[in-house]
Amino acid sequence: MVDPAVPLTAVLVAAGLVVLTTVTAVVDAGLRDPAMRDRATGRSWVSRRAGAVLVPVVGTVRLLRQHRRTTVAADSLLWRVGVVGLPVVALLMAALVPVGPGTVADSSVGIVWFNALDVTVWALVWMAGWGPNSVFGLVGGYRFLAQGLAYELPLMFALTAPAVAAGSLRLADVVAAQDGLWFVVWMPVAFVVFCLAVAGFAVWGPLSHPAGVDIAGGVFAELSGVDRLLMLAGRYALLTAGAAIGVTLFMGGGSGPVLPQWLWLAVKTGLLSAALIGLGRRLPTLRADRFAEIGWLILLPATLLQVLVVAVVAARQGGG
Amino acid sequence: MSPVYLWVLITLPGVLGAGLCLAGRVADRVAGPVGVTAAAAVTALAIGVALGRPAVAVPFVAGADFGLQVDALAAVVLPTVAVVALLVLIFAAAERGGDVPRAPSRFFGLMLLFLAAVLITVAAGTLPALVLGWEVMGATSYALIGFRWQDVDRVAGGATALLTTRAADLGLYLAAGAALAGGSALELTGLPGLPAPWRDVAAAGVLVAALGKAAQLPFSFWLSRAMLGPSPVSALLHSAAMVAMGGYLLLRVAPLLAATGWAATVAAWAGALTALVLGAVAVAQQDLKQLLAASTAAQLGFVVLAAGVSAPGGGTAQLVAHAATKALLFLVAGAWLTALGTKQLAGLRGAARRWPVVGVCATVGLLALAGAPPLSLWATKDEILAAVRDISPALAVVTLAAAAVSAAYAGKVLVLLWIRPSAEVVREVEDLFDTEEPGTRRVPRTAQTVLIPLAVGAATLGVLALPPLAAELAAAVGAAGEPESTPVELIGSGVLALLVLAAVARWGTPAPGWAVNWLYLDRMVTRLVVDPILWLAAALARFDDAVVDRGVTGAADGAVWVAGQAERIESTRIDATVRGVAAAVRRLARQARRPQTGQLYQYYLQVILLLLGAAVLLILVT
Amino acid sequence: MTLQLVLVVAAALFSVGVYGALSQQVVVMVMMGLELMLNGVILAAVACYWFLTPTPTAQVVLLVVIAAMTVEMAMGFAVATLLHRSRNSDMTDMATDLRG
Amino acid sequence: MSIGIAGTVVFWVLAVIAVLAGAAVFWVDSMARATYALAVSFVAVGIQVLLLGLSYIGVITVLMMIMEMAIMAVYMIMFMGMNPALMPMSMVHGKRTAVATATGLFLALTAGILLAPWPARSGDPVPDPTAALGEVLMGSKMLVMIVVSAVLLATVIAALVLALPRGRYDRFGDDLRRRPPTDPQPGGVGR
Repeated sequence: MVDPAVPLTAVLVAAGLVVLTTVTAVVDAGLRDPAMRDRATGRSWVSRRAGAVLVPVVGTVRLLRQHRRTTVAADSLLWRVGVVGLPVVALLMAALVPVGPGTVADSSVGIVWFNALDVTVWALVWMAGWGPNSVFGLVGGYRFLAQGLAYELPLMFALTAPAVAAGSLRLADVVAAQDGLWFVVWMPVAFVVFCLAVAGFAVWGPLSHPAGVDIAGGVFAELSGVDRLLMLAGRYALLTAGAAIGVTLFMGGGSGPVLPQWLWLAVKTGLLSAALIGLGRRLPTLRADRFAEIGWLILLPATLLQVLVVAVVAARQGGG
Repeated sequence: MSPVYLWVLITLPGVLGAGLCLAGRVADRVAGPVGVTAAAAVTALAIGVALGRPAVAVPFVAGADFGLQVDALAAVVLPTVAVVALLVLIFAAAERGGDVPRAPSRFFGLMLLFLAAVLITVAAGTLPALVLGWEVMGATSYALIGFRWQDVDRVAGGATALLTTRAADLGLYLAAGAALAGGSALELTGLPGLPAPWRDVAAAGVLVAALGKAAQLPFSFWLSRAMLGPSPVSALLHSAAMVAMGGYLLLRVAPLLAATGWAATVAAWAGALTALVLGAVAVAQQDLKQLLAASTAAQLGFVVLAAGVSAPGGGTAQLVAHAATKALLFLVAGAWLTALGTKQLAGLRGAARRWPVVGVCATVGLLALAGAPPLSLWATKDEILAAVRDISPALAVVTLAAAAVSAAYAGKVLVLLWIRPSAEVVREVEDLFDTEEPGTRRVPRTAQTVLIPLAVGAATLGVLALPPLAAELAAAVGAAGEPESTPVELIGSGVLALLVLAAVARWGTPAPGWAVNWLYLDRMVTRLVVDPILWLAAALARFDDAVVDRGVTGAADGAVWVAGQAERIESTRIDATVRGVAAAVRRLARQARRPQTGQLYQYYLQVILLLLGAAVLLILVT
Repeated sequence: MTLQLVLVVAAALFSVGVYGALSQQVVVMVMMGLELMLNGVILAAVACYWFLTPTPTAQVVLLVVIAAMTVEMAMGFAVATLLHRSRNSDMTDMATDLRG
Repeated sequence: MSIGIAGTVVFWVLAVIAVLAGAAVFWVDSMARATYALAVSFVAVGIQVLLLGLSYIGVITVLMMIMEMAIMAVYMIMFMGMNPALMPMSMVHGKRTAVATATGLFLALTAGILLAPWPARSGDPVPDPTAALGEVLMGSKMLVMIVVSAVLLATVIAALVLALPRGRYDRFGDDLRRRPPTDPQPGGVGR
């Protein structure tokens, strides 16, 4: 799958992008971790800033040093797969994104690949919840599946819209098709649904019910040490990778004046990630059962209409 | 003159009449005004079309139009019918006792329908139109005669009238069939031009139909029974309309009768004999309406005679004058009946003195009937007599005798009406009051007023048969050069009438049994026609029971027997076969149930084995 | 790598699926056996596409197979849910209403 | 057209994984593991499909099967109510027959595969099979898609009818006029 012709720089850019934003996000998370907060609240401004900068380092080190918590009759195999799987899936998503010099994994059905990867998250999150043989974890896993059923179908149609407009499932073609007008302009519904779905598979913001505080963190409840670090990193990585795909699908990818393509991509991805993170922090969490009805009764018809509009426009333009 | 008026003339009374009949009791209150208004409109229209003489025709049945035309004859008769109908309806509307107020809506509805039928008959130019009018006329006359349907004998009277005239009407169908067979377009004027046998058949048919309608011998008896109807009905039906239509038809087809050679003679003799014999019958009657009925048949005998001797001018004049006269007399009889409750002559003794207007009018009518100069029937009868005189002396003698007889019965009534009764007689008379129905003891002013124009007509319509009008009328109806009566003849017949009147006043009249009972015609018909037909029907019924019914029953029995045989075969052989098949199927089904274990994996196993077997089979085959 | 070898792999998958469908008592496990059989069918169909007739029609066949799997899963889950609700059991041995 | 040596190696490794994971489905004791073993088998076959040039079908297979197995796991746990990895699971009947049938079937199929006179390959794959599939579906094979869509709709309805414990009369009352409906779990739109 990996095209050997793609320059190493592309791989590096993609991976670097993900790692960079992931670290940023972990810093952000660390700042809000109650355990860490004390260190960031020094009396002087300097000590506060210094503490803030040190927080992620301290937090990462702390998690790396931590012993794994063990539970009775845990299904370790599935648990490990779920935990490790998330960052891996995020990296695979990032590999699909056309960065400046080329694409790491340039597939003719890139959009479908993205979809398959996001479905893989279902299995992984559920495994992470199931593995420790813990009630809260399993409840979180179930919530994720219920939520997934609600956002997945709207997401599929939201993905269909750019594909129809571009007349191709290849992400690079989608970027090329946005020459002049970003799809976000005339596919706002699809874009919003896409962002919601990104929040969904990253267990983030309004769709963080599977990791809700009412069930002590849900799928994160029994995680500790390096597992927790990986899972948290994977979560943010998914958010970032999702943002990168979103930029590719709806916001013109790397196109932009003056600056090189990869830099534009990074800037846009950073902005979208920041927007997702910031909004996610400010929006209340939706219960999974409520979101199920919203997904089926509002989002699905809305995206269908969006696809209809896009299809009519594309057909009038001569089949894209 | 637009033909539209002709259509309006016949449809207006027809539609209004049907509407009144259908509305029933609801329309009772307005029925009288509606009827009178309609009749007035019809009168105006009739006068209009009589002057304008339009003719219309629309396709009706294959090969024949529904044709209406107003020729000279119709132009005279149409207004007559309309005027008489108008006056009769006014009289009926004014009546407070008697039959009409029981169901005014039905009465006026039927009267208007009848009037429409008569108008069609009069104006008919083709046989289909004639038949249509003729039939509706017959049907409505039945309903009108049996107006008080609660009384069985009145309905029976209506039935007698209907059946008798219907039987005679068949002649009209015969005539139509003959005309068709003869290749005519069924126009009345085309009938004399038919080829020989068909022309004779047509003439015979028309003759029978007309004689039946006109109550000529031997059909006269139905008129007696028809007197059971309400008096206004009699006044219209037996003066200007239905009975007169028989005579009118013969006047219409006088050329046809003449063309055959024999039919005219038959008609002449039938008319003359009827005039004589029914006149004698009238003389013997003790009931005013019965007397008038017999006299109607007798007077129409003159019309028929006129048709037979090709004197349509005199016939038409007689028809019109008689219409006025007889309508007047029937209304007078009706007025007395309603007021005094009797129509027995004995009960009417001195009746003319009670209501002078009625009495004077009745006198004028009776004198006209008697043929006293200078009243109308004196002139018309003489004109016919003049025509007869040239053809056959024997016929002339009979006719003259008939004229004398008419003076006799008129005189008989006249004398009774004006008699100044003694006290004893008054008691007798008053005992007879209210024997037929409760009398009101009064004649409405409107009813009295209506009588006056009729009396004037009865007195003066004779001008139609006197110079100079007589020649013009004769020319108009197609008999120019018809012989006219000489002054001597006129004076002679007038003197004869006056002599007879005087004799009657002096010596009275005989009343032989054969005449009282209308020649036993009723009984004869019962014996000769009704009884044989009933016997034949009974015989046919027996035949039906004995032969046809037994055949059907036998066939049914045979079918049951065959079915029994089939059932035996079915229960032994077929049933056994069916049972055998069912048992075999059951065994197979039991076998088929064995693989159905309900265990899913066993089903899968079966499927796999089956598919493997199929694959092997496929490989082996290919 | 030949058609025959790939088809043998497909046959192996199919046979394992048959074993599962025949031996398992639990409805959902039976369904897994059926899925595995269809997995073999997919592999065989792709092999035929690649080695025999590389036409789009073969892809249509694959789509139909995938649709059949979907239908099978949906109806299987529905029946299993109904069975579980009404009998409190998910064993095929207890659902023998079709016994002749 | 060939997939190269590396591709061949990958293909056979995937083949082994697919068969072993398939066997593991009925071997492991845990419901969850059995389910995901099946998922692995499917993913392996999906990637094989990908290797054989049908990228769209392959990805779709992977997508569908992971999704399906994630749901199936839920049903497994729901119905079996089993603690993971604790209980040795052997809920089988007629194992001997099943093994015999499966083995016999495998042998028969193998014999058929090896003995059949397979024809030679006709033609080469088109450069873009995904687009070709789209063309065919919107053209000559449209009837197939129409039928499949009708069947899928019927499946949706039938499955809901079978599985739903409560109908509209339970929700909206006998006269269907109760507003809002009574639901054990209130939804998210306006309620």
